[in-house]
Formats: sequence, structure tokens, C-alpha cells
Amino acid sequence: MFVPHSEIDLKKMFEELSISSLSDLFTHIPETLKLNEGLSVDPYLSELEAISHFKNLESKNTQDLICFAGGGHYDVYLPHTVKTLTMRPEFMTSYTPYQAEISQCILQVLFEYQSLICDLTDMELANASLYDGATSVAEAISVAINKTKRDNIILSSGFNPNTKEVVNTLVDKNKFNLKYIDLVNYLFPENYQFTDDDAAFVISLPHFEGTAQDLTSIVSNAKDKGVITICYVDPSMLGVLKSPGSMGFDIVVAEGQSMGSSLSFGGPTVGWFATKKDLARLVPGRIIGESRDSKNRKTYVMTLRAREQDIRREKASSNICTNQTLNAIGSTIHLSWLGPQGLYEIGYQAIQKASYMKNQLEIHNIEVLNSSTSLREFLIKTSSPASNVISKMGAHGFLAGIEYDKNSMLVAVTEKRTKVEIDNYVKIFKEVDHV
Amino acid sequence: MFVPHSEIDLKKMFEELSISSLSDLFTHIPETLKLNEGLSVDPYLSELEAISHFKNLESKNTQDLICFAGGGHYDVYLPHTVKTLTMRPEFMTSYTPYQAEISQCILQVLFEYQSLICDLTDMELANASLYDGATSVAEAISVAINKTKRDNIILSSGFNPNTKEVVNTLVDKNKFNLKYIDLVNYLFPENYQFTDDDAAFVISLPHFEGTAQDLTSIVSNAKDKGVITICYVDPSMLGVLKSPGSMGFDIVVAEGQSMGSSLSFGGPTVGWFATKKDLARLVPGRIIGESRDSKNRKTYVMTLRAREQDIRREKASSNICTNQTLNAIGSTIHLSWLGPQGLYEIGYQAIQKASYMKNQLEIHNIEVLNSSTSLREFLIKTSSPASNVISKMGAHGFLAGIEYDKNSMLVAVTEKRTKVEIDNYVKIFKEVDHV
Amino acid sequence: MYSGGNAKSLPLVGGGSEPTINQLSNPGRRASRFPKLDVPVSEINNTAIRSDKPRLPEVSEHDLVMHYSRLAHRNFAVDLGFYPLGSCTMKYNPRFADYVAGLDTFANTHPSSPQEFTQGNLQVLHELEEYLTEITGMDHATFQPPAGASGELTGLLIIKKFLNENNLSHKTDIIVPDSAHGTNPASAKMAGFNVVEVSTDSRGMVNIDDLKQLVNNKTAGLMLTNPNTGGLFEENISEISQIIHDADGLVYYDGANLNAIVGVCRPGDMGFDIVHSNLHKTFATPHGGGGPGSGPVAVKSFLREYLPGPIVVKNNDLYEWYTPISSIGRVHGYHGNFLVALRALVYMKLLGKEGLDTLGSYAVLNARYLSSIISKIIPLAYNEPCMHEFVSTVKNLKKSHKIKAYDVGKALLDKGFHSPTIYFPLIVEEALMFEPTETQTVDTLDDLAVTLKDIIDELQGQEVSLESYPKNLPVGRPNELIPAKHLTVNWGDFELLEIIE
Amino acid sequence: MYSGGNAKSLPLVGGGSEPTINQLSNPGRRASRFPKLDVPVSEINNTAIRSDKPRLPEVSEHDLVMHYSRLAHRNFAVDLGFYPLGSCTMKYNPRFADYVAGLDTFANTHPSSPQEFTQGNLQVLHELEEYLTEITGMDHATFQPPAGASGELTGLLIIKKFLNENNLSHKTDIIVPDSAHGTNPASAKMAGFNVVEVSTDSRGMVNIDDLKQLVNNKTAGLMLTNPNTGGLFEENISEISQIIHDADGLVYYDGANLNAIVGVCRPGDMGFDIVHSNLHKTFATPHGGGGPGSGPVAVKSFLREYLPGPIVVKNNDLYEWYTPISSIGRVHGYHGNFLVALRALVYMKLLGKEGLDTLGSYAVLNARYLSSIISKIIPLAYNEPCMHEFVSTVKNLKKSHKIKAYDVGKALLDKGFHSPTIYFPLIVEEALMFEPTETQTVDTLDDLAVTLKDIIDELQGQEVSLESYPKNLPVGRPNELIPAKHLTVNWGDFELLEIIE
Ligand SMILES: Cc1ncc(COP(=O)(O)O)c(C=O)c1O
Ligand SMILES: Cc1ncc(COP(=O)(O)O)c(C=O)c1O
Repeated sequence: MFVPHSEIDLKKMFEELSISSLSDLFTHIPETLKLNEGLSVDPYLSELEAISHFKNLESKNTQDLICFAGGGHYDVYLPHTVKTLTMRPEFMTSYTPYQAEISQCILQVLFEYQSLICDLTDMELANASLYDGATSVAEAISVAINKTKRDNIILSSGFNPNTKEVVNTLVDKNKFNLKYIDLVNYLFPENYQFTDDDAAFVISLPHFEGTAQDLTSIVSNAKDKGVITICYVDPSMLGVLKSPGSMGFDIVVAEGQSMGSSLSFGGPTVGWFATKKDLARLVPGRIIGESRDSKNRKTYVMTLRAREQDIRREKASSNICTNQTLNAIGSTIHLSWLGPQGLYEIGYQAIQKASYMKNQLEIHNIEVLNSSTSLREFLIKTSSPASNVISKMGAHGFLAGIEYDKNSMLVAVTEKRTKVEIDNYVKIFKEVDHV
Repeated sequence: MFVPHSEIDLKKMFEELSISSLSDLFTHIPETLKLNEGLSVDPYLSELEAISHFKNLESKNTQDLICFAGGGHYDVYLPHTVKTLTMRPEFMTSYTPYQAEISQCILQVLFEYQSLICDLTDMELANASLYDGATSVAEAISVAINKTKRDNIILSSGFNPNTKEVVNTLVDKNKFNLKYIDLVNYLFPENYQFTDDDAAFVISLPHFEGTAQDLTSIVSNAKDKGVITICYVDPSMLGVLKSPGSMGFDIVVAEGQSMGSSLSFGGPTVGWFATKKDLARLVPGRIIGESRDSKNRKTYVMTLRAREQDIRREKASSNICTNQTLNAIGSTIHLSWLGPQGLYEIGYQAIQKASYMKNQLEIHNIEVLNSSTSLREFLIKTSSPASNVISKMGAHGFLAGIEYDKNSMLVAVTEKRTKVEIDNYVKIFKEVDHV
Repeated sequence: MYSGGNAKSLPLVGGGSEPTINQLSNPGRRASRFPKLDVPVSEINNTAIRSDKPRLPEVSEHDLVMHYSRLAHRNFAVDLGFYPLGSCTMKYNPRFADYVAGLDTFANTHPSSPQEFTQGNLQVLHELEEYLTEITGMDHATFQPPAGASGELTGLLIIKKFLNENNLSHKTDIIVPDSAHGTNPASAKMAGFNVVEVSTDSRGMVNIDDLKQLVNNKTAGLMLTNPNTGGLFEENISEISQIIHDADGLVYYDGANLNAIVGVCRPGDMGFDIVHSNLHKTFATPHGGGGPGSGPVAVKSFLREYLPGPIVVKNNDLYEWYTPISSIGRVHGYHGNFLVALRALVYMKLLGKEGLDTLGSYAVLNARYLSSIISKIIPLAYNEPCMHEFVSTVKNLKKSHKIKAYDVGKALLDKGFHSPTIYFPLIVEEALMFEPTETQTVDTLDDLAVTLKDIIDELQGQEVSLESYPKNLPVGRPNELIPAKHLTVNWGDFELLEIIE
Repeated sequence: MYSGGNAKSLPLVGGGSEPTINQLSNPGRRASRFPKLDVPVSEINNTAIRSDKPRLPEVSEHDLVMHYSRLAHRNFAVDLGFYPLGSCTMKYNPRFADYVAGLDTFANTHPSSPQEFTQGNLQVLHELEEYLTEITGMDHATFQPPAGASGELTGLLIIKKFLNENNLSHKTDIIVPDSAHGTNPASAKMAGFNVVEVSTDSRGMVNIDDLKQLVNNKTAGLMLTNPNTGGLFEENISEISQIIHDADGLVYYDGANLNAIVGVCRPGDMGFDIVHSNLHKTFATPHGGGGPGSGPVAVKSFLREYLPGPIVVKNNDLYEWYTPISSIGRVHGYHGNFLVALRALVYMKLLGKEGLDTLGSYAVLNARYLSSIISKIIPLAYNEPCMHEFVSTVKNLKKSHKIKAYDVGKALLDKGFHSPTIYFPLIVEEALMFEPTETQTVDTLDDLAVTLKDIIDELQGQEVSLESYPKNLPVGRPNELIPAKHLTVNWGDFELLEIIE
């Protein structure tokens, strides 16, 4: 399939190569290694048959769940306009823009992406994407270590547990200490004391638990000790949150799914990475720069290439090669579609609807653990095990949230949720959550 | 919505025009004509709200009916590749290629379309699309009238009743006689006698009832009397049927839906029109020609423009302006995707599956009225009214066919239908059709 | 040598010629594959069956995709830039409508499906009818006509049948302005009427005196678009309608210019009896390179029973097909271009009252602004406030520098703008007709004007060869004589010609 | 003046510069619109809330669409033409897979959804694991790594943990061929290993003598791709594996070149313990302008419990998440690039046994054929039968005419072909690495060879300025120093620079 050759074509090619069958191509491969019977897999499906196969698979997922789960990935409205522009075949099927002259499209869109991220976060230099939010945190820590040559990493404990696990996997625990600081009343302690051994301070805005606080003074304390400060931010809240740059952070990373990617069961999405220019040479991944050609025409080109694995090999700032360009393109187009007012609306409506929901829950005697300091996401206490509640809510058409611990769950509200959905949620929750 | 202007923009424009409000634009319109309260329509829907609205509307159609209806429109497999290529924004959102230099894409694809249609039907010149199959028949009759200056139109009665109705509407019955000739045993009488007053002979291949016959000698009889012979052909059967050109027809028209358009509730589809070059100057609609520019580069351009309404006004060969270009592009890409083998397979499998189905029906004592001479479409007799049967079959997930008359229905089988679907159909038919 | 992987036809790399799909074909290649036959094979005996395979290109799927994708790069489109084409209303086509038109049973329902299975589709047509009749000030509508011209024919056949049924079959003349679009007289002719032309006065309006002269007992009706094809509002429209009505004729509205007046005023209130709308213009459905469109016809209630049938009626909560009693009969095999109608409804829903009430106003604002700045470069054909479009003329430049409207259009292509409509209406010499639509920004309008000024300066230069424009495109002006003379309308025709000559 | 409707950046009309979306922005414009808030407004009191609006472009939807659509015309793509890029496997990306990846709950499921709601998605991963382990001859797989490099790191962390748990933590060296891809040493370094390079012999294979010398008790493992980056099959692969295994090291397979051997032979049978696959290469998922990819890691069963968790296991008819006991831990926030994995499964299903058994053979056939005809123009780097790709060198032309691999690549762009990969592997001077993949026709291969010959002739011409290539594209070679020196990586940076300088 997808092999174009006719009998005539094969004859021509075989003649050029003086062979008489495909197997003649492999006389230099040891016989013992060859597959004699071929692979034991099913016969091919025509497209018509494949449609049945995959529609059947798809139908095994629970359909039409109304999404109240968050934790980094959000059910934000992704317009058809953004989706279809992003999926243009020229974006989808092109290669990494090594040959700049024939890749000005990808290069310019990525340049716009970098610029947009910097504008939004108040940073100076963004790269052209990392794998996802979790791995971006690890990459940022690596920059901090390389910059400071110190060994302690101070992390807020208010992170998605998966993100923490990724950091634990990717940071070499033989060499570096990962120190998690507990939140107090779901906020990071304002008076936390950093030391001269600390390489990085890593915190999530909002915290995983949905609470948020101005981090300016904490960042300033950290920087006083020469610590590199890293903010993991929720991009879909950047229309209402103070920017990480304005709080003084050195590096901003994010899980970019909510800006331009569908939920996709978690992937592909995109990891945002932005920082200040003085860290430029430590930045992982590709960076696009603006230049001119010999006729003084605007020309974009990959730059600071001497950080990358194909040139620097084991001395590279990261091993990343294939990244998440298409999702970065999605972020670019989505952000441009939204504009300041749209991004604001996404955040504002989410917070307002969450407020309403918290209120309704409380009216119905369901306990919200962090009502006052949370924004669009919050914890509710369950009487029965949270996982049971989620399971039962599923039968009523809700993805109710993420299990936080045995008797609490994390609930996220986006601008897409309606009053009716929220009211129904509360009503059904009340019905299903009993001991 | 979709108006880009900001307040600043409006200010600038108002200043240029020395106006202070939009209503100042219309001082020259009589006050009595102006809408003072505006239109009485609902407030706008945002995209999110519109999704609910239209999904709700869509859900009011019966879902997932397995299609055994035909009559000109067929549930042929339309590959995603063909659909997405056809829907490329450059095809979708471009205008009629009057400015040839900036429209070589549309022009070349339409040129390919014309050529493909000619190759398939064995004709010499095709136009760049008409509205649909039914109106194409009327246009073809009009060519025959203009060519022969005669008044009688001889039509086979084996046509979709809607097509006949369209012909009746569009042909001026004060001036011309439409003479429908009954089929005998579902075939057109071989010995039909044409006269010197006959302008056109119009016949469907296969007949509406699904039967088919070699028309060579009938066509030859007609041509002996100087009659213009017109074949309305089912494009999805052209892989297995003798071509109309090989049977001697002067004009070939078709309902092109099955080649490149989804069923679409009947529209948009495309009317194919092809003929011999000696009728070129009577052809309705646009025709693309191949030429060269001054540097001898291949250049396509609209040609024989002096037939068209924008130039010839009331003397034009037709009033058609906007046509069905995008659907013609669909036909082009679909036919190229199919190739000879694919088009053959569509026809061959349809006939084989129909054979199997007829057999099964007969085994279950359901009468097929034209079993031996029909191909992929045939008539079955119902005990209860056909419309009741269709209605009941719907409840079991089948679009069972088209009511032919009170106690018979027309059933079509395409290559998409499976043995299982056919077996279930027969079983359920047996259950629901009783008096 | 032709090869599917060679991209030299891409404008990106210089834009050579793209071979035809036939030139890329090689025996034995294929893209398609079907399930194996799952029923027992029977013998097929029918005299109509062929023994050989049909003639079609044989290409791999990758070659197929590359070929049509490269071709797509050789065209202008609304998604790529500004088309100031007068009379065409090349506004933005919302992508959101593509989404709705792709929903399963909208896209994939067989047209013969009985109404009980297609309540959603019938409701779509019913809702759209309500919008359309409200916007145009009419009472009932049919969605069968697949384009404006078909709508015209439908309307004229309604007039004819109405007159016949009222014993007025001696009325055989349809009056059409000399500025009318070609489809008007062509449709009138197809409907079996005589075409009588009424002239345009110096202000660019229907010459009322002439009209009064032409109207007599043979007058069946008048076809008019308002604003007219000069982009001007016929201020005396009520009087014009009255003149025709007084002669027992009917007045037909060509809706091609409806965009100008949506939310401002309504044909129904001006005295029109029949109105077609071009959904592919006013209601933002994509033009598809030339089609499909949709040309629904709306009528006043006294004409309802003449509409092509069936039409949708609502009966309690059920939508039903109803065939009008004196119907002229079908003008389309099924229900017209349903998916185009659906897109138009999507557009109307997204606009809502807020957007529809101001639609015409913004369309006129953009045109009035553009006419104001362009009139500083080349003169307007008429010294009247334009509606959604306006006509300029370069007849002076033709006299002074042999620069024709055609040349200006071609030169504009080079600069990133599509040409305006040229030589229409026919009554204006060297006409350039601009219609910006409401979806272009003021920057784009300014840019067009500046660019127009630049090219007009450039074309007046000493050494300029007008025929050499456009210069930047993959091809220059085509030789139009070759295909017209030799009918090179099929692959192989041109090559054959070269061999013969 | 910048305007959204001006299309002069389209290559179709000459291809000037396209402004940035920021240059098209004007205050007050917008594309987005949301439903009105349907809940009562409450006061938001939080110190993290900003009082002003964020900085973002303000554009209309039409301007947005035109801008990104025009940009799309300024790029090469697999859908447009032939990319003979060695090591990248730029084969046709089936459009059918797009359809499947768009099905509702595949595209729109939240990654935290419990397994009971996502049985279909888990089954997708399970089916794909079965295909992948069968094709590679391994036993279990994880789909978390989002790309090949991440797969490498995952594999190396598995090696590390395995060695640690087996009291072999003194083993700190990873051996990597000098011809290896840059990600190999970079990943080894990130995993905390020392990188030791093994040389390549004159035939282009791993230098076994050298290898034997390098292997010692510090050897943790070897990373290798087979066929190697020269496109040659490492005939002594079994011996090589044995050498490493004898030293208690593990052998890692870099699957970037898997396309050559699918259906022919399997890494698992060659002695590899860990294999990553690049689904975006071998299994035809689109490259997306640089990503996303998917780099699943498959292992022999003795390593299963080290895989990043959770992995999918089938329990009767239920699919469940299972976290391996000694898991190295997650390498991705959730389940990796699920939709990319899904597309790969679609591809495998469409190929089936018939297609997969011959996949490698056809890939090699095309490369062998192309190497045969290209070797008549420029010499191969190694005189060995190539697998799915081959390396040529223009070192002679560099000596004789100063023509570098870089120049040949640039000149090729002008002719409708993408450049082959250049300067890789690093050990070949002036390397041009060609990988045709199995989806190109023989005509396209012939055409590439003829074109290559033409440009090499052309570049040797007297008056040729090599720097002037490419000539046909919208831009020429960029000045690479400016951005590297001045960090013009943000809009405004360059303009600022111009003002300063
Ligand atoms: C004024 C006018 N009338 C009628 C028509 C015909 O409409 P259609 O092309 O939809 O048939 C047009 C189309 O350009 C037009 O501009
Ligand atoms: C030989 C080889 N190894 C590893 C990689 C890295 O894979 P990825 O880009 O998916 O991270 C590549 C990619 O080009 C490669 O060619």
C-alpha cells in the first residue's frame, strides 16, 4: 500500500539493478536474521474496512462526557478556524525548516509563536517548542543547573503529580536534590528561605490545586540568593493573571495544550519555554531568528544552532530534535484568533463560572476545600472515595474531575461550561456521593 | 460579525466621508422604505452556541441509516483523500477563473475534468459542469432543438420522475412536444420508429428501473432520422458499462454525485455534459481550452465565450453563470483516485452484491420484478404499501429504497454494502412487509 | 519527463507548468483499494456490459495528492487575498460553516429519504426560509434553484404561469435594463419571453421616461436589481414598481446586490413580487472556483402556489413537504443545493439581529469609503453616492495612453490584488467595478487605492508594454484564439495541433 | 503599509515578504466571540489577577485566515513534492489517518479520564504495541516518549536502572559510533553516562576491532542504528551484540532507520535489548514542520518492569493501566503523543501483512535504484549495497570547483526538489544523503537524478556565483550571523537593531 510501482516499473528497476526479485536486494544480510515467513500480523484492511474497525474502537470510549477535569489540560473552545488552519497540509506535512529558503512559512509562524509567548509572559526569548509541560519543567531545571552550577532544586509541591514524576525521572537524583515545599493553606509560604546552594525555584501558577497568589516577593527572595526562578503557568489563564515576567521570573514554561491543541488524550500538545536573553545559550531546542538575505529581504532562519544535538552532540543543551512544531503553530493561530479580549474572556468566564459552581456546591453542603483562594479550579471533598464518585458521575455523562486524594477531587471549569451543566453537576454529585 | 472595524477604523472612515453615523450613508433612500426597527430575527449565536443549535438540528435526522436508495444518487465510498483535496481552501474560496493568469489551478483542474469525462464517455468536448443531472437533460434537449430546429422530443419513460418533472418545467410545452415512450419489460423497444420531426432522443443508461441494454442499434435508428441522441448515464457504472460514445450517442449527460460529492441531501452535486465537437457552439456553460502565453508557456483559459450569457445575453446557449465547479473538481479527483481498476470495482462489486441480494430476496419469496435484466438496482414488489415498508425498515436502521409505485420499490446496491447488511435487510424486510 | 514528485510548478520555486494528471499516469499504478468481494460471484449477462476497462489516469495516491496540492498553489482565493470583484460579493467565507456542513446527516443523507427521517434537514430549510423572507420582505421561498440564474428562470416561469392562469398570456415582454447582468435577458429568453431593454439615464438610474414608453399591455414584467449594477440605489423604485403593476406586470428582483441593503430596506417593501437571493454572495457561502451557489426564490403570498415543489411547511411540530397547487414544477432534481443553504443559515445565525441589521450598512460603508479614495485616482462612472459597489472608468486613460480597463486589471494582479470586475455593466466604457464587501479592513482598502495609483502611474510610463502585464505570475496573458479556433478542450488536443501544424 | 488583504507575499504573485501577525494588528479588532456569561457575576479577589489586558495581536478572522494561508504557500511539504532527505523518511502521510485521528473521543478525551471511560484509547495503544513488538522482535512497549530522542533517553535510563539494580553501577560508558546521530550522544549525556565513540571502518561499518578495544567493564551499552547512518546494513550485528552482552552491557537500537528492514529482519533477532521507533518516520505520521513525533520504546521481556508507567495490559476483555514495578518513572506528562500513535496504527492496519512484509523491501528497492543512477553522477561514500538510503559525496567537486554539498542542496531547491540531507553523517566529507522512501515513483527518482546532473553541470559553469543559489525562491540564503549575534528572536528585535545601528 502506498507503494506506487506497477509491474512495468518493477521490471525497469530490477533491470537497472540486475536483480530478479525483491529478496535479491538482501543477499548481504545474514540468512539467520531474515524473516522467512514474514510478520505474523493480520491481512490489510481497505479504507472502508478500516473505518469500521476504528469507529468500533472509538465507540468503546465513553461518549459525550462533559469535562470538569483539568490539572494542566483544559477543555477550552478550539475554533474550527484555528483547527483547520493549523492542519493545512503545508504545516502538517513539512519537515523541520533546515533549508530556510524553502521553509519561510514554518520559520515565520514559529517566529510569531516565540514572539507571542514572550509578549504574553513578558519574557525576551522563547524557543520553538518542547514536548509538553512536564518535560519543559525538567528542561528548565536543567538550564538552572547549568547556569548556577548548584545542586538543590526547590519545587513547590503544588504540581500535577505526573509532572513531579517526570521531573524525578529526568533529573539525576544521584547528583541533584529535589526538595518539594508543601503549600500552606494551598499557598506557597511567602517567607520561604532560599539558600546559596539552590539552583532553581520552581512553582506553578496557579498551583495544581487551583489556588493562585502574587509571587513577586517570593521570586525576589529567591533571586536575592542567585536562584533561577521558574514559573509553570496555565496559558489559558494568562488573560487574567499577572504575567510571570512581571513577577520577575527568569524562565517560564507551560503546558500549551489549551492554546491550540485538542485534548488528544494528552498528546500531542506543546511545551512552552521562554526566558531572558542572558540565558539564550543554555536554552534547549530550536530558536528562530529574523535576518535578511543578500537582497535585504526579510528572512527567518534557525539560529544559535551551536546549542543543538546535531552540532554539539553530547555537549548540547538538550537532546531534543523532533519537537511539537505543529502544536506550536496551533498556539500561534489560536492566540491570534483570541486576541487580548478573547484570552481575557476565557479566563474571566472560567473564574466566574467556577465561582458560581463553588457557591452552588456550598449551598448544597458540598465542601470546597480552597474556595476563597482558588480561581477556575478547586478541590472538593467527597464522602465516598473520590474515584467512586468520578466513576458514578461518568454514568451520568460527566467527567467530574481528577482524583486528588482518597476523599477529594480536583474540579476545573472552563469558559465552555454552562450554568445548566454546572447545576446538573451539583445535583447529580449530591445524589451519587454518599457513604 | 466578520466586520473588522474598530472604533478607530470607523472614525477614520466616517471622517473621510464626512458622516457621523452609519445611517448617514442612506440619506438618498426614501424614508418610507427604510427599516426602522431593523429585522425581526433572533440575536446572534456565538460559535459555541451555534454548535449546540446545529448539532441539535442534525440529531433530528434519523441517524446511521444503511442506504439502499439510489435513483441517480448513490452511496458510493468517497475517500477522505478526495474530500479533503476537493475542500482545499484554494478550490473552495476562489472565484470563477475569468482572470486566467491568477486562476491556472481552477482552469487546469476543470480542463482535466473535461478530458476525463470525454475519456470515460468517449466524447470529444465536455463543459465545465451544469447544475445537476436533471437540469443537464433539459440543457441537452435544448441543444438538440437548436441544432435540429425540430419540435418533438422522444424520451424513454425510464427516468427518475423528478428528472422528468424538471424537463417538463424547463422545456416550453407550448412550442415542443415531450413524448415519453414506455419501457417494455423494463427495456426500451428495440424497434422504436423515429421520425424526421424528432429533435432528440433521450434515454437513461441504465434505465431508472435498474435495467440496462446495449443501445447501439436504437441510437443508430435515431441518427438515421437526423435525431440528436442523448444518453443520461450513471457515472458510477461507467467502469462496467459500454460507453455512451461507443454506442453512438451525440450528447452524454449525467448526475455526477456519485463521483466526488457526498449525498448532500441531493445538492450540491454536479451535472456532467459532454458531446461531439461539431456541437461545440451550442454547448451550455463554461468550456476551458488549452493555449499558450506569449512566452509559449502552457496556459488554460475559458474559451468559446461567445456562447455565454455575459457576452451574448438573450442569444446565449444557456443562462447558466455560477455552476458546480467545486463538485466537478470532486469528480476529477475522485476519478483519478479510482483509476480504471477502481471504477471497475465499484461497478462490478455493486452488480455482484445486487445479484446476491436479488437471489436472497427470491429465496425468501420476495418478488424481484426485473431480476434478469437489472444490474445494481432493481424493483421489488411489496405486499403492504411500499411507503409503509420504507418507513418500517427505517426503524430497523435501513433506508430501504425509493417508492416506485404503491406496491413496489426501487432498491440500489453499491460496493459499500456488505453481505451482512444485505442478509439483515432481507431478514427484516420479510418481517415488516405483510398485509 | 513528467514525474509526480517534481514540484517545479509550485510558484514557490518559480512556477513552471504542472503536467496534467494524465501525463502523470502510468499503466498499473493505482490509489484506490476496496474490500474483497464478500458475496459469491455470479455471471453477469447483459448486452450493456463492456469487456475492457475504462480509460482513466493511473496514479499513486501520493502523486495524486502532490498534483492537486501543487495546482492549488496556482490560484488566487478569498482565503489568500482581496478580490474587489464588483457584483460578486467576495466576502469572507466563515470556516465555522464548513464544520456544520460536515456534520454527518447533513452531509450524507440520500435525497429520496422520506420526510420522517429528515426532520432536521427540513427544519434547516424552514428556518432559512424564515430568515430569508424576513430579510427580503417576502412571504414564501423555494430552495431548489442552484444559482442566481436558475432563480431568475424560476421567477420568470412563475410570472408566465401566473399570467397564463389569469388569462394574461398575451403578455410576452420582459423589460430589462440595458445595464442588467447577462443572465437576466438570457433567462427571460429561456422562459419564452421577449426581451425589451430599458435605458439608463445620465445619473445611472433606470430611465423612467423610457420605461413609461416601453410599458404596454404586452408587458409581462420587469427584472431589476436594486442597488442596480452601477451600485446605485434606484430612488424611484416605488414608482417603477407601480408603473409595472399598473400594467398588470410583475416585478422581479435580481438579488445579486442584496448585500447592500440587508437591514437597511427590503425588496418586498419596494414593490417587488419575486426575489432571488444569491446565497453565495450575500450569505457568505464559498464560490468554489465558480460554483456551487444557491439561488432561492422568494415570493409574495399571492404567488406561493406557483413555486416549484415541494416546499417545506410546518405542521404543528412536524416539518412536511408540500407541493404548491399550481406549481411550475421542479427546477432541480431534488432540493437544490442543500449544503449551500445550510451554510447560509449558519452565517445568518452567527450574525443574528446585531449582524444582519448592520450588514448592508457596513458593506456600503466600505464601498463608499473606497469610492471616495479611488475617485481621487480615476473618475467614477456616476456622480452619485454608491451603495455596496461602484463603477469607475478609465476611458480617459484609454484615450490618452491606450490603457484599457483590462490592462489595469492585469497589472493589479501583479501587486497582490485580484482585478475588479471589468467591462460590466456594459453601458459604461472601460468600466472597473469595485466591491470591497464588509469583511475587508480599512487598511486593505487604503492599500488597494495606493496600489491602483502606483500601477496607473507605472502604466503611463514611456517604455511600457501593456501586453506584458501581468509580469509576476506563472503565466502571462493567454492566446485566446487558439482554443477558440482549434477547440483544444481536451488533453491531447493541443499536442495534436502542434504535430499537425 | 501593511494590510491583511494584500497578497503580494504569495509566491504566486512574486512572493514579497509577509508581514507578521503583529504588523497586521490594530487595536479594537478581533476574531473571537464567546457566549454571554450565563452565571451571576462575583467579585474576583486574588493578588495574582492583573488589571490590564494581555498583549496579543488584534485582527479580524478574515485577516487571520489570509495571513496564515498565504504563509502556508511559502513552504515545501510532502504533499507538494519530493523530499529526498536521508534519515528523515519523508514518505506519504495517508490522509485517511487524519480522518481517524479526528474521530471524537480519540481527539477530545481528557488525559486524566479513568480507564473505564477510555477502553477504546487503551485498546489502540495495545494493538499498536502488538504490531510494534512483532515488527521489531521485542516483547513490550511504552508510548510515552514523544519523539526518537526522548525514546533514546528512556532507553538509556532503563539501562541505567537495570545496571544499578544488578549492582553494575560502575558501568558508566555508552558506546556510540562516530557516525551516530547527534541525539545519541546527547541522550547518553543527559542520562548521566560517559560517551565513548567507536570508529567506522573503510567499508562504512562499525569498526569491530576498535569496538573490542573499547569494550571493558565500564561498558554500560552500545547505541546503534541498523542499517547505520550510512545506509549500510551492519552485517556483523550479531557479533557486535555478542561483544556487548559478553561485557554485561545492553544494546540499544535507534529506530530511525527501521523503514529499511520492516518485514525483512528484526532488531530483536539481532540481539538488541531496547528499541525505539520513530513513528513519524517508519509509520508515516506527518512531520508537522518539525514535530510532533512519537518515539515508543520496546524492550525484551527482562526489561519490562523498568518501562515508564503506566503501560497498557489486557486482562480478559478489559484494558488496564499497569505501572511496572521498577519503572524508571514517567517521561511524559500523560500517555505520550497518543494521536500520533493512533495514526501509526491506522497506517499499519492499511498496510497489513501484505504491506508490512514488503515495506522494507520497497524502501530499499527505491534507494538502491536511486543510488545506482545517482552514482553515475556523483560518487557514493561507500562502495556497498545500500539499504533505504545512501550517502554520496561531492568532496571532489569541492576540490575542483569549490562546490559544496550545501551548494548542491540549495541549487536543487530551485528545481522543484527538496535538498537531500547534507553533512550527515559527520564522518563523510561533503555528504549528501538521499532517502527516497517507497512512496515515490521511479519517474520521480529518474527526474531527481537528471535534475542533479543538470545542476552539477550548471554549478561548474564559468561565471557561476554559488552564493546566488537558490535563485527561484522568495528569499535567498539568509545572513546567519545577524540573529546569532544580535538575538533577533522576537518581533521588534530586528527593527530595533536597525534603529540602533
Ligand atoms: C447582477 C447579477 N445578476 C445575476 C447573476 C447570476 O447569478 P448566478 O451566477 O448565481 O447564477 C449575477 C452573478 O454574477 C449578477 O452579478
Ligand atoms: C538516526 C537518527 N537517530 C535519532 C533521531 C532523533 O529522532 P527524533 O527527531 O524523533 O527525536 C533521528 C532524527 O532525525 C535520526 O535520524
